[in-house]
Amino acid sequence: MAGSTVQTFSNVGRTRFWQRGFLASQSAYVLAALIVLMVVMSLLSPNFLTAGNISNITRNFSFIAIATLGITLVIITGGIDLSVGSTIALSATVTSIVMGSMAAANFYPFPGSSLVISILAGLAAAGAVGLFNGLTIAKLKLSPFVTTLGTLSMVRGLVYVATQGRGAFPTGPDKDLFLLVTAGKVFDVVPIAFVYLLICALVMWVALNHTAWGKHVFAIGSNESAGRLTGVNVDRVKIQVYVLCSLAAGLNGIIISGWLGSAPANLATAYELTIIAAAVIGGANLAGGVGGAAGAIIGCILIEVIRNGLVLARVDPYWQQALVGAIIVAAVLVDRLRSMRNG
Amino acid sequence: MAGSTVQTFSNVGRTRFWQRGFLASQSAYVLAALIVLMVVMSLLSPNFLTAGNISNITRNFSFIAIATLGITLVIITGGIDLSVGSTIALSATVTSIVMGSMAAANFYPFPGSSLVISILAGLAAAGAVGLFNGLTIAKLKLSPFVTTLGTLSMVRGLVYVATQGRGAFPTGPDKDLFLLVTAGKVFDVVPIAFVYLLICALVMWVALNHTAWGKHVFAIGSNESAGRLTGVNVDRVKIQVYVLCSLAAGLNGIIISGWLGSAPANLATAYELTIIAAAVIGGANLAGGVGGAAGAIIGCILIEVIRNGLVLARVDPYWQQALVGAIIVAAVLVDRLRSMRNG
Amino acid sequence: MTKEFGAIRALSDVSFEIQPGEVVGLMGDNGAGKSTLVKIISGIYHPTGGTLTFDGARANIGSPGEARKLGIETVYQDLALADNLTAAENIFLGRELKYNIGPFRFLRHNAMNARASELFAELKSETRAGDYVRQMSGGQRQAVAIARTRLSDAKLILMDEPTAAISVRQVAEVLNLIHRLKEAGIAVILISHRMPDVFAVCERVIVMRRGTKVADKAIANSSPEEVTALITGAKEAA
Amino acid sequence: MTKEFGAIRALSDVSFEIQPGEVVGLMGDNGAGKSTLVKIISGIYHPTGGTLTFDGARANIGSPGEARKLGIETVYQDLALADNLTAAENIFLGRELKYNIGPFRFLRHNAMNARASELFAELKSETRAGDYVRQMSGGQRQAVAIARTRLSDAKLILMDEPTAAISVRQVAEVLNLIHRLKEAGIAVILISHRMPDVFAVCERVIVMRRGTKVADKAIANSSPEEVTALITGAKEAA
Amino acid sequence: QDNYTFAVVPKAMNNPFFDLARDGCEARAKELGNVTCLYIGPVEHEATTQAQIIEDLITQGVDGLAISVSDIAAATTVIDRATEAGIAVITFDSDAPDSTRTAYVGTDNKLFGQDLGKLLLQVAPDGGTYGVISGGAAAPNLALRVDGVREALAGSNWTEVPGSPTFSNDDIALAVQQMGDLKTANPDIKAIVPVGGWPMFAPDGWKNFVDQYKADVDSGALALVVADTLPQQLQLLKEGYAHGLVGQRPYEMGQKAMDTLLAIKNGETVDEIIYTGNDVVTAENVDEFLK
Ligand SMILES: Nc1ncnc2c1ncn2[C@@H]1O[C@H](COP(=O)(O)OP(=O)(O)OP(=O)(O)O)[C@@H](O)[C@H]1O
Ligand SMILES: Nc1ncnc2c1ncn2[C@@H]1O[C@H](COP(=O)(O)OP(=O)(O)OP(=O)(O)O)[C@@H](O)[C@H]1O
Ligand SMILES: [Mg+2]
Ligand SMILES: [Mg+2]
Repeated sequence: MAGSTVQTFSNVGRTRFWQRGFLASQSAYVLAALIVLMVVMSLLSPNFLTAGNISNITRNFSFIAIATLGITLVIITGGIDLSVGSTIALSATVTSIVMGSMAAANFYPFPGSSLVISILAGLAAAGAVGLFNGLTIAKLKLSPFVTTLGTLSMVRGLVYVATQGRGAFPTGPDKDLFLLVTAGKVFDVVPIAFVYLLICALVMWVALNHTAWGKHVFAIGSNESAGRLTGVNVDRVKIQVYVLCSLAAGLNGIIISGWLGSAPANLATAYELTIIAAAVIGGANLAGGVGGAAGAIIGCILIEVIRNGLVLARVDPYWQQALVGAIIVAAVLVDRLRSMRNG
Repeated sequence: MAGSTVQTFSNVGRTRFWQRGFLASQSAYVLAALIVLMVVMSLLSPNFLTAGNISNITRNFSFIAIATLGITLVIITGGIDLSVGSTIALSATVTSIVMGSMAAANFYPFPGSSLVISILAGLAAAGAVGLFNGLTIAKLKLSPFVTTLGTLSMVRGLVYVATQGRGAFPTGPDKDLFLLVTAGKVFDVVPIAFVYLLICALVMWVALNHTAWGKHVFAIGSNESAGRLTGVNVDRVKIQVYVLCSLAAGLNGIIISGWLGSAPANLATAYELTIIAAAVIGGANLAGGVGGAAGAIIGCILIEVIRNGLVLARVDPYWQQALVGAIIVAAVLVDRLRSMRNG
Repeated sequence: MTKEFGAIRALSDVSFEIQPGEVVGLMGDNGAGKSTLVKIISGIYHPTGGTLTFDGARANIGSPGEARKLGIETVYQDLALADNLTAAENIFLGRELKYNIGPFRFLRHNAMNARASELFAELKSETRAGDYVRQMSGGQRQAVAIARTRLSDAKLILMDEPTAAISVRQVAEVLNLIHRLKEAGIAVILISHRMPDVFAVCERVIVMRRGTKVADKAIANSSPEEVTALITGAKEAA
Repeated sequence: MTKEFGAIRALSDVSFEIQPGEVVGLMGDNGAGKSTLVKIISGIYHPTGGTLTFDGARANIGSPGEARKLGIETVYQDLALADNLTAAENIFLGRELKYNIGPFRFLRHNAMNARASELFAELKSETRAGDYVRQMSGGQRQAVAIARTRLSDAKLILMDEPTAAISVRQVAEVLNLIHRLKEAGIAVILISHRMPDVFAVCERVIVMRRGTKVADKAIANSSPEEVTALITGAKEAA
Repeated sequence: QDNYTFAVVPKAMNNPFFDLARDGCEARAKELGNVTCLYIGPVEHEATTQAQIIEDLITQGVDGLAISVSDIAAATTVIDRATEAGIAVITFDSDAPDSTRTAYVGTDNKLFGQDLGKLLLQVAPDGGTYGVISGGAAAPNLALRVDGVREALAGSNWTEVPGSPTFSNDDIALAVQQMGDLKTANPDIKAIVPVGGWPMFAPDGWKNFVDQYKADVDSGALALVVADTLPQQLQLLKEGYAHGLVGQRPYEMGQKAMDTLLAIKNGETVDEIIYTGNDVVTAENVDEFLK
C-alpha cells in the first residue's frame, strides 16, 4: 500500500513549470501585460513612476479592489452581483448619517464610540443587502443577474430617499479619527486602504485554498448539483458569499467616503461594471469555478494604471475612453497566448 | 415501421396543457405578472389606460425592444453584449453626421438618397461593431463580457471623438422623410417603431423555431462543444448573432434619434443593463440555451410599464427608483410559481 | 428495513425492502425508472406519494446531505463530479480532512491526496489523485465516484451503473468491493445492465419495467434468460 | 486506408489501419488513450505528430465538421448532446431536413420527429423523439447519440463505448447494427470494455496500454483471457 | 512671460453644456497665447472619479484648476489638497464655498431658479399647477434652482404637482419621456419647468410632445419655461414651441475661468464670487440671441 501513493505512469511526463500553478493561470499573463503597460506609461509620462503617483495609484485601485475580491467570490460560485456600486454608496451614506446623528444627539458612550458604531452600522447595512441577495438567490432560486439588478436599483433609491438626494458627510467628534483610519497613510507612504486590501486578500487566499469552505465555493461554481449531491450546504455557502461580497463593497464604500470626506448620493454609480471587469480580467470566469484573490488585485491595478496613465500622458480625453476599452481587450488577449502554449 | 411513429408508453401520462409550450415558459408567467401590474397601475392612476398614454408606452418600449430582441439571440448562445448602449449612440451619430455632410456637400444623387445612404451608413457602423465583437469572441475566444465591455468603452469614446462630445443632429433635405420613417405613426395611432418591432420579432420567431440556424443558436447555448462535434459551424453562427445584435441596436439608435431629432453623444448611456434585464425578465437565461422573441418584448413592456406607472401614480421620485428594483424582482418571482407547479 | 414508494410519473407503486448485508440487483430497460428510484432514496427527489423506512424508523430524507448523515452513500449515474476540482478534492468534497489552528480549520491536502491514491490503488485504477477531473477519461471519472463511497461507514450503498465505463480489470475490483461491503454488513443496491455482474454478486434481483416492479426474486431461483425476458417484456411478471 | 499517429502525451506512436467493412475493437484500461485516439480521428484534437490517411489520400482533418464531410461519424463517450433540444433535434443537428419557400429554408419538424422515432424503434429503445434530452435517462441519451450516426452514408464509424449505459436488449440491437454496417461495407471502430461484445462483432482487436499499442491481432487468433492479460499488463505484448 | 496649463474639470463630459464652457476656455486660451486649456473630467457624473482625476492633474503638475464641483464635501477635500500643492484653484458652474478655492465663476443658481419662476409668473400670471424636471438627484446646483423656482412662486397661485421634480439623470430621451409622463399624470397641469435644457436638446422629441397640446401651448394654457439657451432651444422658442428661456453663459464661464486663473498666477487679487449672469429670453428678444 505504501507504494501506491507513489504510483508512476509511464505515459505521463512532468508538466513543465510554466504549465503549472500560478504561471499557467490567466492572472500571470495579465500580470505580464500589466508590466508591459507600466513600462509604456512610464515612457509616455515622466510623472508616472513618481512616488506620489504610485501612492495615488495604490490608493485608487484599493478603492475598488476590496469590492473586487468580494465579487470574485460570487463569480467563482457562478453568480454575479450588480449591486456592489449601490452597496458602496449605501454603507458610506449610513456611516455618515449615523456619525452625524450621534454627534447631533451628543451620544458618545466611550472614546471612539461614534467611529466604531457608525462603521458597524455601515457594514451592517451592506451586509443586509448581501443577505437579501443571498436569500433570494439561494432560497428563492432567482437569477443572480435579475436579483442584483433589482437591488442595484432598490439600494440606490434608498440612498436617495434617506438623504433626499443630497448625500451625507461624516461629521462629529470622531471625524478626524475616521479620516485617519480610512484615508491615512502608514509610515506616511503606504495608503491605509492598501493595507486593508492586503489583509483581505490574504484571508481570502487562505480561505479559498486551504479551507473546506473554499473548496465548496469552487465546487458550487463548477457543478452546483454535484456539490448538493455530496452534501455540501450549497444554499448556506451561496448566502455567505453574497454577504461577504456586500460587506467587502461596504468596507470599500466607507474607505472611499473617508478619503472624499463625503458620501455623495451618486457615489460609485456604474462601478459594478468596472469591478466585474477587474475580476474577469484577473482570471475569474463568469461561468463559475475559476478565480482568485491575486487575479482580482491584478485586474484592478490594470484598470487603474490605464486610467491614470492616460490622464498623465495627456491623451485627448475623448480618446481616453476609446483607449481604455481597447487596452482592456488587448490585456485579455495576452491570455490567448497561454491557451495556445498550454494547448 | 409505421407503428413506430405512434409508440405509446404505458408509464407516460400526457403533460397537462399548462405544463407545455408557451404556458409553461417563464414568459407566460411574466406576462401574467405584467397584466396584474397593469391592472394595479390603472387603479392607481386613471390616466394609465388612456389612448395617449398607451401610445406613449408603446413607443417607449419599442425604443429598447428591438435591441432586446438582438441581445436575446446573443444570450441564447450563452454570450452577452454590453456594448448595445454605445452601439445605439454610434449608429444614431453616424446617421446624423452622414446626413449632415451629404446636405453640406449638396450630394443628392436620387430622391431620398440622403435618407437611404445615411441610414445604411449608421447600420453599417453598428454592424462593424458587431463584427468586431463576433470575431473577437468566436475566433480569438475572448470572454464576451470583457470583449463587449471593451467595445462599450471604445465605441462610446469614438462617438465622443467624432462629435467632440457635442452629439449630432439629422439635417438636410430628407430630414422630414427621416422623421416620418422613424417617429411617424401608422394610421395616426400606432407608432411606426412598434411596427418595426413586430416585424423584427416575427422574423426572429420564425428563424429561431423553424430554421436550422435557430436550432444551431440554441445548440451552441446549451452545449457548445456538442454543436461543434456535430459539425455546426459554431464560429460563424456566433459572429452572425453578434452582428445581428449590433444591427438591432443600430436600428434602435436610428429610431430614437429620429424621434428625438437629435443624436446626443450620451444617448442610451447605461441602457445595456436595462436591455439585458428586459431579456432576462422575459425568460432568456444567461447560462445559454433558453430565450425567445415574445419574452423579450414582454420584458421590455414590463420595465416600461413600471417606469411609466410610477410616474403617473405620482410616487415620490426618490422612491421610484427603489420601487422599480423591487417590482422587477417581484415580477421574476412569479416565475417560481411555474417551477413549483411543474415540479 | 422497509422502503415504500408512491409514484412520480416515472415510478408507480414500487415497493421493496433490503436487509443489512444484502446485495440487491436492480435491472430494467432504459428509462424504466431505476435512477429515479435511486434519487428518491438518496434524497434528490421527493416521492409524490409513499413512505420510506430506514433502520426501523420512518425516514424523511429531505436532501442528499441528510441521506449521507443517515449512512446512505450513492454513486450517481452522472457521477456528480466538480470538474474544476482535483480527484482527491472531489472524493473528500463535503467531508474534508482538516487540522485545527486555534479556532480555524485548514485542509490536510497531503493526507487527502495520499488517501485518495490509496483508494485508487485499491480499485486498481490508474487515476492520479492530484489531476483535475476536467481532463480525466470516462473510466477515471467513474473511479473517482466509486472511491467516494469508501470514505464513510455507510449502511446502504446505492450504485447506479458503477461499472459502465470502467475497464475489465476494475470491474472485477468493484465486484470484489461489493463482496467486501456485504461481509461488513452493508446493504448494496446495484443497478447494472451487465447480467454477469448482477449474477456474480447479488442475492436478489428486482426487475423494473416502465415504472413498475415486475419481479423481485432470489438469484438462485432465476436465470439470466428469465431476467432478460422480464426486462424486455417478453415475460410479463414473476 | 492507413492512419498513423504521433504522440500527444496520452498517445505515443500508435499506428494502425482499417479496411472498409472491417470491424475493429479497441480495448484498453481506463486512461489508456482510446478516446484521445478517437478524438484525433474525428478532428477534435490535432495530433502533435504523425499523419492520417483516408481513402488513399492524406487527410488533414481540422474540425469535426470536416470529418463528417469525409464520412467519419462518431459516437462520443460524453455523447455530445445539447440538453435544451429534443431528441429529434439533436439527431438532426447540423443536417436538418428542410423545405424551401422561395429563398428560405424551413425545418420539417414532423418529418424529423418521425424519422427519429423510426431510428429509436430500430434500436428497440424506448426514447420519445419529442422529449428534451435534459430529462432523459442515461441509456436514452446514449440511444440518441447512436441514432445520430444512422443518418448519413458514413464510411467509417467510431463508437466510443456505445453500449455502456444501455440495457441488455438494446445492446443486442447495437451489435446487430454493427453487423449490418459491416455488411454495407462500412468500417467500424468499436471501443468497449465489454469483452463479449467485442468478441461477438469484431474481426480484429487492438489493445492499448498507457498510450501505446500493445497488440493488434485477429479475434480468431486471440481469446478473452489473452486480451484481458494485455489490458492489465500481465502480458506485455502480442 | 511664463506659459501656463490650466485644467478645466467639468462634472461630466457627456453634457453639451460643458462643451460650451470648453469652447470658451479654448478660445480665450488661444487669445491669451501663453495659456493652454486642458479640458478633462469624468465621462459620467460621479464624484469619486472626478476627485481621482483632480489628483492626477495635481500629480501632472498643472498650474491652475477650474472645477465644476460634483459633490461639495468631496471636492472640498481635493481642492484643499490642490491648493496645498501650490496650484491655483477656482470653481465654475457649481461651487464648493467652504473649500480653499480662490474664486467661483458662474451662475447664481438660486437666482437662476428665481428667474425661471419669475418668467413663469410673467408668462402665465394666473397660476395653476406646475411640474419641474431636474437632472441628477445629487446635483447641488440643480437643487438650488428648484428651490429658487419654488421661492419665486411662493405666495402666487402656482402649486407644484406631487411627484415633482422628476429626475432625468441628464438622459435626454428620458427627459422628453418625462414631459409626456407629467402631462399624462396631471392632465390639468398648467406649466412645466425643466431646470436644465435636457428635453429641448431633443428638438423633434420636444416638438412631438408640444404638437399634441399645440392649442394649449399657443393659448398659454400650458406654459413652457425652460432653463438654458442653446441654439436649438432658441430656434424652438422662435417657432413658438416654448414661452421663455433662462440661460446661463457657459461660454463666458470658460473665458472668465482662464482670465481669473491667469490673474491669480500673476499675483493679482480677484473677486471671490464672479457671476456670469443670466439671459432671460422670450419671443420678443429671441432674434438677438439667435445671431
Ligand atoms: N427530471 C425529469 N423530468 C421529466 N422526466 C424525467 C426526469 N428525469 C427522468 N425522467 C423520465 O423518467 C423516466 C425514467 O428515467 P430514469 O432516469 O429513472 O431511467 P433509468 O431506469 O435510470 O434508465 P437508464 O438505464 O437509461 O439509466 C424516463 O422516461 C425519463 O425520461
Ligand atoms: N484535455 C486533456 N488534458 C490533459 N490530459 C488529458 C486530457 N484528456 C485526456 N487526458 C488524459 O489522457 C489520458 C487518456 O485519456 P482517454 O480519455 O483517451 O482515455 P480512455 O482510454 O478513453 O479511457 P476510458 O476507458 O476511461 O474512457 C488520461 O490519463 C487522461 O487523464
Ligand atoms: Mg439511469
Ligand atoms: Mg474514453
